[in-house]
Amino acid sequence: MAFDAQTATAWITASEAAVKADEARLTSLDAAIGDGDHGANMARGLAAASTNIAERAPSTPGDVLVAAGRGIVAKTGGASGPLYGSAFRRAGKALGDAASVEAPVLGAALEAALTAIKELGGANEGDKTMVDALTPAVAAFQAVAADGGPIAAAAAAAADAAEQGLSATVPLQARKGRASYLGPRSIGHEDPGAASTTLILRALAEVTA
Amino acid sequence: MAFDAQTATAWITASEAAVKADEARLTSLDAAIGDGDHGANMARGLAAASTNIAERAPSTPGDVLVAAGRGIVAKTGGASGPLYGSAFRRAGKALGDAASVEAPVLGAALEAALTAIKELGGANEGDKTMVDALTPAVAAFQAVAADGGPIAAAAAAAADAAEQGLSATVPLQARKGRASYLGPRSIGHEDPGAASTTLILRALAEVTA
Amino acid sequence: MKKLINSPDSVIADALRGMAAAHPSLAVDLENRVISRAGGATQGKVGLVSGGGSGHEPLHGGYVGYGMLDAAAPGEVYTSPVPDQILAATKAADGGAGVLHIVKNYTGDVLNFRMAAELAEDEDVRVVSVVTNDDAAVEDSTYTAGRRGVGGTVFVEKIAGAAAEEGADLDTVARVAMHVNEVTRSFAIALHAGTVPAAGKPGFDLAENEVELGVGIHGEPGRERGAMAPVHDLIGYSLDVIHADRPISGDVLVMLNGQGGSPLIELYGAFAEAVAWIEGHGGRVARSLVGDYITSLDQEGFSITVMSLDDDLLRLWDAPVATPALRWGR
Amino acid sequence: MKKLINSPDSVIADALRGMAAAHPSLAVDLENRVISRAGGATQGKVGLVSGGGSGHEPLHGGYVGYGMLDAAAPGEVYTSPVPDQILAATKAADGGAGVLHIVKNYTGDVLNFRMAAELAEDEDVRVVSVVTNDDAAVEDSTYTAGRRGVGGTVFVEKIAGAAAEEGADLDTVARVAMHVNEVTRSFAIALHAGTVPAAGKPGFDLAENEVELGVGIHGEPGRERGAMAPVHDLIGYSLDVIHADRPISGDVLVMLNGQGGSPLIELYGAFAEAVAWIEGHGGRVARSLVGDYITSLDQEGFSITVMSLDDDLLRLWDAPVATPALRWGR
Ligand SMILES: Nc1ncnc2c1ncn2[C@@H]1O[C@H](COP(=O)(O)OP(=O)(O)O)[C@@H](O)[C@H]1O
Ligand SMILES: Nc1ncnc2c1ncn2[C@@H]1O[C@H](COP(=O)(O)OP(=O)(O)O)[C@@H](O)[C@H]1O
Ligand SMILES: [Mg+2]
Ligand SMILES: [Mg+2]
Ligand SMILES: [Mg+2]
Ligand SMILES: [Mg+2]
Repeated sequence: MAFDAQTATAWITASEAAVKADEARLTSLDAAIGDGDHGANMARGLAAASTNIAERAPSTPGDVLVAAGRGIVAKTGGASGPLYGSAFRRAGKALGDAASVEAPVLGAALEAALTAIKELGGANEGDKTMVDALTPAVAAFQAVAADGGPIAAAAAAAADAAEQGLSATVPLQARKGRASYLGPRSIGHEDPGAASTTLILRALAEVTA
Repeated sequence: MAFDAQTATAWITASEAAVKADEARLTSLDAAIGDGDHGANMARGLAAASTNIAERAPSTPGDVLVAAGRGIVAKTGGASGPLYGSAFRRAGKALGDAASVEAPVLGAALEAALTAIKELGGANEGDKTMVDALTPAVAAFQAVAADGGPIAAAAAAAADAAEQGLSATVPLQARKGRASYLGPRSIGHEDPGAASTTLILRALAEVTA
Repeated sequence: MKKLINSPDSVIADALRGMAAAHPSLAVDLENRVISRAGGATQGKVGLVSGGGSGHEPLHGGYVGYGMLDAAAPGEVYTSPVPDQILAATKAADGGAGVLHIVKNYTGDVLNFRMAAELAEDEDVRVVSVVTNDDAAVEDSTYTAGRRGVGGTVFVEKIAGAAAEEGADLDTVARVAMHVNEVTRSFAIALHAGTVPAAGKPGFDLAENEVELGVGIHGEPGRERGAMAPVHDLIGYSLDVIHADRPISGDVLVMLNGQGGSPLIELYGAFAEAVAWIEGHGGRVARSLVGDYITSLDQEGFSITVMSLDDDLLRLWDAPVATPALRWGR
Repeated sequence: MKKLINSPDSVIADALRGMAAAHPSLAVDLENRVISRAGGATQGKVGLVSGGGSGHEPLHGGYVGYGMLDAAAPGEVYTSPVPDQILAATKAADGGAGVLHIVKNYTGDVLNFRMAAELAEDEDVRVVSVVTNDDAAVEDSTYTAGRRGVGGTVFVEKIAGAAAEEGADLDTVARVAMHVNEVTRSFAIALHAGTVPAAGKPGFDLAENEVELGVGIHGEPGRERGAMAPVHDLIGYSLDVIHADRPISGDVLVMLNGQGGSPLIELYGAFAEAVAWIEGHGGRVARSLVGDYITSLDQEGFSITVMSLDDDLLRLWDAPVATPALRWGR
């Protein structure tokens, strides 16, 4: 199954649903080491992504993701708004104006998303941010794609890798974002942004399965 | 036993001790239908009475009570400061400059105290104030005194009557003081000022026994 | 109880030291517990004195300054000051044109101020007293202690202060003060009782779904307990009571006051509801205050005070004022 | 959770309606969520814009007015505003001399303001950003997000605002703002966490004998948990941290700020301790603010901010200001 505008739209819809279902968990992760708004931010942001897609009815998967990113930036606020917004926008741009793409191109788009987040936020792996979930996820996706695997398999591998990346954030001390203000007290908790990244990649695996 | 400067001083000391011992109870009575400071007010006021007596070393019971009253007015604040302060002052004045007085004169002094309170505060019996304890107490004291009874017996009767007057405040709706702001919600509680009046009269019975 | 204090006994003394250090425009007599203007009494001007229990900050000490009070006498927490203290404040405020006592209607305040006024007359200072009693929550009757003085006291202090600054004589200033009191009504609702430091626990307990309706400013229970509701309804209830007592119409001055523990973001939301209610009833909010102006320690809740404006009152309200808590025009 | 609100979703919209009604000196754009001066941008003057999450009232909307900000962009509770909103505030503040963005150092604020600045440049508005990071509780390092911007932001807004009002150009105003930030440090202690309306419960739980040391302004836990102590000790701890980071000496400006749920009487007592500490260390409190200036909803506790004064800073601090929350000199 190729990745077209309809699948891209379904991805955003599924992400929105996943975040809504887990909003309380994201919020309580953020309350522990941040300011307790990550659930609300992500719910608001992905709702705006959906609305923006519905309003523009883009016909390519690239335009779908650009519309999602713009919607997120425009309505989310906080750290996650610009970071996720830029990520989706840059992923969309990387898809170009193809009506549908295969796994390697989608993998390159996910890598562009990761690059956007790292450039904007200045975080590296190990800083206890969403980068810790997305970095291994992109690598896993690209590995499957490089082996000629289908998008479904690549996305499932990416979601699994993100999940592991999320778990790996627990023992880390945060160096970026609000959690960094807690110093050593940030140790022992999952990073909320890594948790939402995992949900979004799991949603990709679901809609492409 | 006649009522002299030493006995008058002992009365104030005993009142101070009684109020201190029951400070928390007076405060919680006041918290229920007032503002929760009656215990602290009475403790501060009677401590000031003692200090003022110690400083002036008055030689007549009249001057002892005047000194007590002045000390109370000067340091208590609230409703009870002027009311109790004037009551003691007027009682002291009623004793004149006798070195020692018998029951009928002390009875008249207590009546003067009651009059002072009623004049200043405008309360009548049944308004749920200290007047409800002091009115029957004065009557009981004077009844024993009129029958030729000693101060000890008169004071014991006064304390008992005050106690009954205190109980009788429970079903009343307050018409004076802060408790009046509660309207019907003031019903069902003892009046804190009636409770402190009872303590003070019980102290008189003790020191004259 | 967790509070930013050293001990319950030192709360007032510590706060007065802090006020003294924070406000060079004030002279704070730590011994007599009198807060007055640093420059001393203004010769030829009617002096304004108020006071009462502490715990209502910024009332009254925060309203000492140009255009408002000349001196304030803060008592113990929720306990009226004593006569000697009020006398000292009266003398500090006396510029030879007499002194107005602004007294909130509580037995203790009334009695202690009355005694102080007698002492002042003995020292040849002419005193006139005005008793504020703007609380619409309490039934008024000549057989009771009557209504409490609450939020309207702030308006009385501001407007009578402006009249005095304009040069009005003592009787005129007193008349203005009484007039303000007459055209002003207040009502308050508490969500969570404040804690008197010496008591160590809240004055009353409320469940998550309860509020106290018609509370005063001393952490006392209100006239009845009600169900927690959206602020739209709580404001509606309050203004219904005020309106029934004294119809709200025309131009009004409104104070949406916090009781000490409710944050400004909530007070603004409450004020929005008040404005909508008043406009819906044909009135117009011409002037307003939103914030903590007369508090009850850390109590959560609000009070709302509504005053009918006329041209004179508006002019006096708008006149310059320079106090720690209210300042404009200079 | 009991709050004076209609629903957690309407808190910001309701508060903005209230601000609009309470302050005729402000223009409140309810649609874009921008608070600006009613008269519009001052032509030829550098515009000052700040913003951030809501819940810190009176910051920032309460500081819009003569001598301080030109526009503010309030986000959701504790969530930075979005770029379009900041862009709208920037345009409202632009009088042709460029706009200064005053940004508290939080990843979200920094990123959203950066995006807005890029959008503004596209529309030919020159923007310079100053990031405040005065919180001495957080270890600073180039490998981390660095320090938080907290109470010092109020000083930056006031002093940079005065410089702009004097006619300084954009680079000069930015330099003044950065200088203020450099000579200012803050530290905060919480006794009871505030409750975000949407979360419905306090951000953290503290026992009766515990405090959070080194908290920020977003209801987050501090750098460590400590034992409850007299305010003398809490202030001493805070000033020790600040002093170790940047020695306190000479004339200083001090803000003893309440976090929203602590009453003024306590803040004055805390301020008295701060003055005693500073004088005991050879400093002098030449100017001060005591009250709620940058809050965390209904959180109980205080923050203390200390700035070193020089003649220029003193003149700019004393310059007239007329905003809802800070006003003197006019
Ligand atoms: N500099 C950064 N780079 C990458 N991710 C970041 C950065 N700062 C924060 N994040 C991510 O953002 C998440 C928090 O997002 P959110 O709670 O929505 O915003 P805020 O921190 O502004 O309240 C963190 O858990 C972290 O994963
Ligand atoms: N007008 C009055 N006449 C007589 N007693 C009064 C009057 N008002 C109040 N009291 C008495 O004073 C008591 C309260 O005293 P206290 O709590 O010390 O002062 P406050 O009411 O000022 O806090 C009441 O319980 C009542 O007995
Ligand atoms: Mg967050
Ligand atoms: Mg009382
Ligand atoms: Mg009292
Ligand atoms: Mg946030």
